Amino acid sequence: AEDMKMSVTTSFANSGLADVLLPEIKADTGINVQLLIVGTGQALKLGAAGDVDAVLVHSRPAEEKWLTAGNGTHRREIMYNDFIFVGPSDDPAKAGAAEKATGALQAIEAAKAPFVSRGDDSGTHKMEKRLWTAAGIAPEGDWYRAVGQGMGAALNTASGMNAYIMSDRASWLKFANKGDLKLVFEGDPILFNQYAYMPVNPEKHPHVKHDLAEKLEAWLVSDKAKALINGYTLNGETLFTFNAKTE
Amino acid sequence: MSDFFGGIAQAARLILTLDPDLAEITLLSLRVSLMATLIASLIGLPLGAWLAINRFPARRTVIALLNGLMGLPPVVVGLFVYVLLSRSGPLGVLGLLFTPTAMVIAQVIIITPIIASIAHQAIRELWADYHDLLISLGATRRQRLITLIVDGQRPMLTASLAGFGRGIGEVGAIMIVGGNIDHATRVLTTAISLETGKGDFEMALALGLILITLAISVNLVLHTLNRTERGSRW
Amino acid sequence: MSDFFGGIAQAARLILTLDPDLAEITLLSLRVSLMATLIASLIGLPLGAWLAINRFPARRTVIALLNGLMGLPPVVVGLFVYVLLSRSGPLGVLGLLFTPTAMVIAQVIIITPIIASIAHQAIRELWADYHDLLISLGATRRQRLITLIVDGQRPMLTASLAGFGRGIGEVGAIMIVGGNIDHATRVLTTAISLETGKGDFEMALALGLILITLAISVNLVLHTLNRTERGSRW
Amino acid sequence: MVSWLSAEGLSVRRGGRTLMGPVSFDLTGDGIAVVMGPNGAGKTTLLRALHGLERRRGDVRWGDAGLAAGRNQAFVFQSPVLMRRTVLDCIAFPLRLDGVARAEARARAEVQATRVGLRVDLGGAVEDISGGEKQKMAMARALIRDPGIMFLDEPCANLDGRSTCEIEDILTQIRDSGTRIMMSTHDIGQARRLAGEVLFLHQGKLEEQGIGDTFFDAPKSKAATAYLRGDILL
Amino acid sequence: MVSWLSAEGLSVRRGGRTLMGPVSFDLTGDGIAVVMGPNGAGKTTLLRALHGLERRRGDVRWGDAGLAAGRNQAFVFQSPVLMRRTVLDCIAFPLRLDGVARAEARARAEVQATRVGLRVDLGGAVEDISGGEKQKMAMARALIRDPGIMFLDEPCANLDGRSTCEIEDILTQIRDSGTRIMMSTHDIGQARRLAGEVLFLHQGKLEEQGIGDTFFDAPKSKAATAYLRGDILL
Ligand SMILES: Nc1ncnc2c1ncn2[C@@H]1O[C@H](COP(=O)(O)OP(=O)(O)OP(=O)(O)O)[C@@H](O)[C@H]1O
Ligand SMILES: Nc1ncnc2c1ncn2[C@@H]1O[C@H](COP(=O)(O)OP(=O)(O)OP(=O)(O)O)[C@@H](O)[C@H]1O
Ligand SMILES: [Mg+2]
Ligand SMILES: [Mg+2]
Repeated sequence: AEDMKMSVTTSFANSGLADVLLPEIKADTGINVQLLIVGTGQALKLGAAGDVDAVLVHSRPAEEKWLTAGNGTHRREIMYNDFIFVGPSDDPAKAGAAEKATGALQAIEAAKAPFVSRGDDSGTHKMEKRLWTAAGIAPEGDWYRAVGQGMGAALNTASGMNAYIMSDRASWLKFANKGDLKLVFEGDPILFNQYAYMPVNPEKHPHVKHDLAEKLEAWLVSDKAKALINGYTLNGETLFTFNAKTE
Repeated sequence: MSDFFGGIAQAARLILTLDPDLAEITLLSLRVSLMATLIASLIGLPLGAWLAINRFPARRTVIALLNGLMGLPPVVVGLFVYVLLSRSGPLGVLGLLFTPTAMVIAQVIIITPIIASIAHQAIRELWADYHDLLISLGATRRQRLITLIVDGQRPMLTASLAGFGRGIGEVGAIMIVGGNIDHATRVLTTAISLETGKGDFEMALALGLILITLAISVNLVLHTLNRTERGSRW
Repeated sequence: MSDFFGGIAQAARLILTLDPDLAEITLLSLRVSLMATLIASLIGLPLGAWLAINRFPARRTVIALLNGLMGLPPVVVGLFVYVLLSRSGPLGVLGLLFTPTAMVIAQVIIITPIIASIAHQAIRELWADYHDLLISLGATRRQRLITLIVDGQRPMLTASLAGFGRGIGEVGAIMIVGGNIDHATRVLTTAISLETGKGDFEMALALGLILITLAISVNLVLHTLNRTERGSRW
Repeated sequence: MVSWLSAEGLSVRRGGRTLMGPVSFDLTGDGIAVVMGPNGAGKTTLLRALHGLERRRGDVRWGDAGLAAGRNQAFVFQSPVLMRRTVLDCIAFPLRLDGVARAEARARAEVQATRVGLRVDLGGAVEDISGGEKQKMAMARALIRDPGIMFLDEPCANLDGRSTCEIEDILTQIRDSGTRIMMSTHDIGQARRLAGEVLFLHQGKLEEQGIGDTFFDAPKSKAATAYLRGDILL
Repeated sequence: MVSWLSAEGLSVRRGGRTLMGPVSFDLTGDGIAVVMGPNGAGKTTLLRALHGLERRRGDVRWGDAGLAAGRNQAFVFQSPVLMRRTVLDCIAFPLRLDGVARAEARARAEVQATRVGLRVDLGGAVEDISGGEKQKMAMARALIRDPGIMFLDEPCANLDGRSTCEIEDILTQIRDSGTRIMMSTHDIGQARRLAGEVLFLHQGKLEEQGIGDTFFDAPKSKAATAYLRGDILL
């Protein structure tokens, strides 16, 4: 088997989907995909430096900037999942009653209920910031805790503080240290979270295994991948929705 | 390499502009680690000295244990303290999780074995020299301990400084129990982690340089203060 | 607390079932840290001894520097090594990034100052005892160094073990340069981080217990091997 | 006459070897008891065993219960134990253990330094004085508590003639005021001048016990006869 | 007669204080040069300065260039330097520095041990022998290289009469076969027996330089006269 390296965000790895896909990829293509599980910024950085062969992240503006800089060949959307709001089981801010995601945030802000922000410029954090802006709020104050950690660690912190937090659904479902937290809000289409696959540019880094990256891409958009991704569930819930366009 | 040189420039810029955020996290770093070093020294120095002068059956095992504990992975210590302090944990009512106090507790656990172990090594030598005299003079156990600690000031200082070094550079534990909360529990090392995750290696390296400079300065200051007092050997 | 007891049970289960993944990462942990300790000892022990016996103007500064470097934050070391080994870095062509070799390099940087500093402290005492004799006998600089290292075996061992402890419990640096790749560069500490991120504290604590047990065992074995040789003081 | 010190089957073993003994004796006179014997005969071991510094077998009985108390005994070691302190603080140390305030202890230490003829910078490090001066320091340190019994192990070995006389004067003087003295020496002239009773050791055994002049003029054992002549001994 | 050793304005200062000197002398005879003087007079300092162990001022000239070489000189310290080795390995150590194979070095060390009358377990730790035996060990170690010049600082202070004789025999013997000897002693009888030339020091100054018997029978300086009488000195 040939090795190739792909940097991915923690939310993808923590979901458990990788454990399902990687053995299949190896069986079908002979590629042994080695995952580097890091923050979004670091994932892109590794790609830009030529230390990985492809990246799989979820932060469109950052991805486009990265492509413009000539770091990758192209961007291929693979699948999406969605973000949810998690909070204390008694939902003191009544965020669960909101219609829209922005409404939930407004409720939290109004109640000055503790809210944990990833605060690390990751895809998730950028999405959260967009939502605050959309809700017309510049969050600050004692209740708003920017922790600067990965998804799992931030969930641990929220669990410890019994605070609200925005998470991707997969990380939440896989998360074992829920404590008194529960899912309080979900379903607003604005919360959709697109994952995209980008091979590193072989013109910039001639040593990258571009052929393997292309082979992997072909597999990722295949029907087999579609079946596996759409069929992956946790506690009966579907986590990811395949949406690659097959040209 | 450009990240590296960029880091140096960045560090200079941050320091020269007296960046207030930087000042805040630097001070917290110092506060937490100095406090932890103080507490750990109060436990570890006497413990190391005690181990050096007392003979008991399990002595060798205890010392190996202590040395082994030097390898305590910070993350595990962090988890352990988290489990203790979390609201569902036995000490949850104190509400210490995600406070500097929790970070101090975690660091104390990490650096006490280091301080004790180095102190033990040094005091063993001193005890070999002083043994006959102290026994002959009928010094009580307490007096033996105190005498060795007082006369072993220099190696004790080294032990404490090693602990401080370990503490101030530590991130795994304080990340978990402190939470790296902006303006509350963010210190230099957790900030470095954050910048690394963001892919801003320049900033991370800059903070790292500042941290190292800080650690070296504390060492220089303490060594200078300590040496001016006495002669060449002690 | 249930996490804690669950961790103990989990650790027992993993060990008793000889979990193959566990065996793999445990062996890699040992391999990387032992190799790093070996290399760091080969550098740090002579360096510490050398600093103890040579007088030169910047000596105090160098020692403070060394002590300060004990506080090198692992993440910063990791970044530094990353920047060196990255494809776009000066040593990129070697293709060492995300390999155990890279992890060894990072650990060597982290633990060499620790080993050198502890060795320095111990050798200083020995040198005070041996100084007159060695000078009188016309021992060359090299011979002085060797004599002190040979006769200072025990404290040297402690120094190396302190380095090993630091290495095996370290995570920040090897996470960055090793990448925590399953079946390639995953070791105990990075696995612990991973499980912590998943919120699976039981598994994280279980791995932590295994790690600590390992560190203590290495200490016990080495101390036992070393003490059987000689008398009470050395 | 009642014996003030009696030993019965007293012996010291280390690592399976008998270093000294078994010896039995009664000391009854109120003169100075001098332990004599060639190098390696066991003089130091006997004195240390009586003082309680060696794990011993057999019985030791003190005529006066007060003498048995550790702090009522003083020991001047064959090679002076140097603390990492100033000369004055070394001498004052026993008083400090007794809780005497620093200023008073130092004042009394100065008195003792003058008494033994120690004319050095008392505020300097004790390591930095000459060999004979170190012996005087140890003497002053032993005298400072006004002990009920003093053990002296070759106390004048490195002293000049004049200092030796001074120390001998002090010894006879404190003997006259009731302090028990037990000492070893290789200086036969000194032994003759001071000895009330003599214990002559050879190869760990008590070859002869005698009374001062009688012993020196007409030793009974062959070994003692040869020793006093400075003759062959095996 | 050409001098084999001459000093011109030789002095040793430490921390602003003059410990010894300035002294000037020529040694011309081929007998043993004995340094005498009360405690603290500077005997040890003078010997060490000539051997090159103290930072000195002034001139020292060796008549024979070969004598100047460090490895052609041997020094027996006032208090023996103990290495953390066995008695045999301590004695063999100078040869090991010269690159002699271990087995041969040990064999030759055994010869020297016998020569100085050291009858102990040579495979035991050197710390575990008696005071006099340590002095003999140091003597054997100094003899093993067959030095061109030997410095001895009160080499018989802790020896019994018979051992003292043996050492004196060795010294006269090696003197006769051409080895230069310079020694200090407080034993006036010994000085009389051995001295070819005498340097009498008092308070760091050379009070008198004389020839053996002439000096002892009719010292010229007041200080030496008083010293030889065992009299008051200040
Ligand atoms: N710690 C020890 N371990 C083993 N043997 C020892 C130890 N100390 C002394 N010995 C041995 O015990 C014997 C008696 O030693 P001791 O020191 O009592 O002699 P001593 O009569 O004081 O001789 P000296 O006149 O040389 O001081 C010697 O043969 C010595 O080698
Ligand atoms: N390292 C030192 N630092 C400062 N002063 C010292 C040092 N060593 C010795 N001295 C002082 O220098 C003087 C000479 O010391 P030295 O050891 O030469 O005397 P000595 O003639 O050998 O005496 P002794 O007969 O007691 O051995 C003494 O007053 C002593 O206190
Ligand atoms: Mg003795
Ligand atoms: Mg001297």
